[in-house]
Amino acid sequence: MSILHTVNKSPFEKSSVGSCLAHALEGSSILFYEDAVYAVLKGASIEPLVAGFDGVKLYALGADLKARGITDDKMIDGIEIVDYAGFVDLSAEHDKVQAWV
Amino acid sequence: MSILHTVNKSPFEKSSVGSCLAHALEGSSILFYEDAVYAVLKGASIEPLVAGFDGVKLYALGADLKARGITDDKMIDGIEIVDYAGFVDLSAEHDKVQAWV
Amino acid sequence: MKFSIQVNEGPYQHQATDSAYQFTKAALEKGHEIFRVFFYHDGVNNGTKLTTPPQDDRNIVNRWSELAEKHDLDMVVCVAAAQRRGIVDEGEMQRNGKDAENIAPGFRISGLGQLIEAAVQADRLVVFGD
Amino acid sequence: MKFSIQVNEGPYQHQATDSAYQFTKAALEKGHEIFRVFFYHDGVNNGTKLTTPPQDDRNIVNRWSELAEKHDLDMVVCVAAAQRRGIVDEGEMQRNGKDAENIAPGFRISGLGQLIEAAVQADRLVVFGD
Amino acid sequence: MSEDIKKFMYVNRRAPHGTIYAWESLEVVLIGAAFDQDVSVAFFDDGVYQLLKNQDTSDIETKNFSPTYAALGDYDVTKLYVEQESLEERGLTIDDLMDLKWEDEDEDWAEKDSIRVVSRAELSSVLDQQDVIFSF
Amino acid sequence: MSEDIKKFMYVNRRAPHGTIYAWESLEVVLIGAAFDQDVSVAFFDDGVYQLLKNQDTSDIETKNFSPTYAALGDYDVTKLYVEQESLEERGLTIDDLMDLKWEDEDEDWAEKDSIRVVSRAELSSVLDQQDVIFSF
Repeated sequence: MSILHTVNKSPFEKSSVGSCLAHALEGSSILFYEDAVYAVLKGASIEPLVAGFDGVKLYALGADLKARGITDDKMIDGIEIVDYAGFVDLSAEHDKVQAWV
Repeated sequence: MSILHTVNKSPFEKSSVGSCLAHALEGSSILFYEDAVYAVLKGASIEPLVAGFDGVKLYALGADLKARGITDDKMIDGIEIVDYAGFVDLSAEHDKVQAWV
Repeated sequence: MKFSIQVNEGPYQHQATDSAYQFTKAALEKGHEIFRVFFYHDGVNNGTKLTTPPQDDRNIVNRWSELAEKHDLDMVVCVAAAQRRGIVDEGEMQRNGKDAENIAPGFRISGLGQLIEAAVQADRLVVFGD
Repeated sequence: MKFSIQVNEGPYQHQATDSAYQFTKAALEKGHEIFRVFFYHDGVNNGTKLTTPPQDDRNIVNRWSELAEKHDLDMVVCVAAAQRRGIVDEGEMQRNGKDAENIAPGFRISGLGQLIEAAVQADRLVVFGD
Repeated sequence: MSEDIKKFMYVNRRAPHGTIYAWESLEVVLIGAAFDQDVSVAFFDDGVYQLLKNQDTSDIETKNFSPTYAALGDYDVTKLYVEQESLEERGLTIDDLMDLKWEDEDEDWAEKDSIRVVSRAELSSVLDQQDVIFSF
Repeated sequence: MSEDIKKFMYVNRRAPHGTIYAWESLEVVLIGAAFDQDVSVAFFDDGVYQLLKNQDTSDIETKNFSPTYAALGDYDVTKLYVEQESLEERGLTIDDLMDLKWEDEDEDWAEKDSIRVVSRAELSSVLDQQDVIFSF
C-alpha cells in the first residue's frame, strides 16, 4: 500500500506541510503544489526538514513553481518537477491520495 | 498610540498568533477570538510563549471559549475574558485595530 | 464613536461573518454609530437572498438584513468581488446580461472606493476574515 | 482508471478549484474516466451562472460547464451545502419558495450520498481544498 | 454498485466552530454510514479539539453539532482514532474528550469505547491501510 | 468628507496565487490611491512572496497581477515596507524581489527605491504609527 500525499499550503503559514512530513511513511510520496511549493525554496529555515527526508519521494508542481517565480536554481536538490499530467500519473501509481487540506 | 491586535486562528494551525505575539509592542493589547482562543489553554506547548508575555495585555472572547469547551480552570492565568460588548470597548479604547487574518 | 466593519468571508464556511455580526450588534447596542459594513472577497456571498439554511441553524443573511433594517445600516457589497462570485442586483443583471438577480434586502453593490471612504470617515475600521 | 474529484472551495478566492479543473482536464486528456466531480462546502459556489469575471481573467464557472459538456462530466453540487450558500436550481427554487435560480449549465444538485458513491465507484478520490 | 467493501477513512485535522469543515465532515460520516463500508475516523492536529467536552455555542449563536459525535456509535461508526502527540502538544488528555461509546451486538450489546488513542506512528500506519481517504 | 489626511497601512501577510487576497488587496491600494491619504504598504510573513521576481501564471491559467506592483509608484504609493526577518526565514534577499521604483517630482523626477527593508522592530513601530490598518 502506498499514499500520494498532496499539500497545498505554505509551510510558513499553515502546519499542513509539517504534519504531512511527520506522518509520511517510507514508500509514500509527497506532492507540493499551490502555495506549498514555497517549501522547496533553498536556504529557507525549513530546508533541513524537507531536504533531510529519506525514503519518501518528493515532487513539486511545475506550473505552481513558475507562477511563484521559483526557478530551478532556487530549488532544494532531489525534488522532481511534474506537470498536471504528472500529478494524474502519481495519483494513479499510488494506491490512494491523501489531501492535507 | 496603541493597537488592539485581534487574532482568530488556532496557533497550531496557522502562524498568525505567533506573528502577532512577535510584533506586538509594549502598551498594545491582544484579543484572542474564534479558533485563536485555543492559544490560552494551559499546558499546551505554546504556553510559555503566551504566558511569558510582558507589557502586553491579553484578552479572550468568552463566547468563543464557551463554544470550544475551554473552562476557566483550563486557562493560562492573567488572561481577561470579555464579551462582544467588551470587544467593542477594546476597539474604542485603542487607537486602531489590527486584524491578524 | 463611529465604526466601519469589513467582512472578508462568506456565510457558514468561516465564523468571520458571525463574529462581524455580533460585533456590529454589540456596538449598536452600546450606542455607537456604524458608518458602513463593507463586504469584500468572499464576504460578498453574505448578500445572497437564495440561502435556505437548516431550521435549527441561524440564518446569516436574514440576520444581516434585519439588523440593517432596524438600524438603517449601510451594507455595501464590493462590485468587483461580487462580479467574480456571482452576486447580482437589478443593475448588474442588466449590465452583464444575466437572467436573474440574487441580492438580499439591505445590501447594495458599489465600488471599492466605499471601503476607503468607510476607513476615512470612521474612527475605527474593524476587519473580520479567515 | 476511474477518478472522482472533490472540490471544497469556491471560485477565485482559493486556487483549489483551478487546480481541480487542471487535474480533471489532464486526467481526461490522458484517457482516464472521471466518474464524478463533487462540489462540497464553498465548492458549491462554482455552480453559479451569475459570475462576470474581468475580461482578462479566466471564467472559472464557464470553464467547468464547457469541460462537462465536452466530456459528458457528472458535476454534482451538494444540496445541504448549496442551501446554506444560496445555490439553487429550478426544483430547489420551488421547494424553498425562492424567486430565482442560479445554477450553471452542467451542474446538478444532489445529496451527499453522491460523494460516498463517487468514492465507492472510483479507483481514486482526489480532494482539492483550502 | 460494486459489492466490494472499501476501507474508508475520514480525516479531521481542523478545529470546530471557526470554520464549518468539522461539521460538514461529520455530515458526510453520518450519510456514509448507510453505505456499508468499513469506516474509520481520525482526529489529529487541531481535529482533536472537535472532541472536547462541554462545547456550548449558545453565545456565538452557531449550531452546536458536538453532541452529534455521541450518535456515531448508533451509526456503527466505532473506530475513532485520536493521535496522542496531537493531544499532548495541546495540553490535553483523553479525560478532556467526550466519552464516546458503542454497543457491540456480538457481545450481548456490551458498551465499548469508540475512541482509540494511538501514537503518530500507529496512526500513520492506519492511514496507510485505507482504500479511500476523505479530507475536508 | 473629512479633510484630514490619515495614515493608511495595507498589511500583506499572504502568499499570492494560492488565494486571491493578495490580488484583491492590491486592487484596494490602487483605488485608495485616489483618496489622498498618507499610504504605506507592508509585506511580511508570506506577504514577501508577493514581490518575488519572475512570476508567470500562464500554466496555472490565473491572472498574473504581479506586474501591477511596478505601477504603484505611478499611483504615488512609494512606501513599501518589507520585513528582513520574513525574508531571511524564507531564504530570500532583496535581490530576489522585483526592483520597484518611483519618481520624486520634488527632486527633478529622480528615480528612487520604493522598497524599504526594515527589521521586525522597525516594522512594528511603523505599524504602531498608523491611523488605519487594512488586512485582507
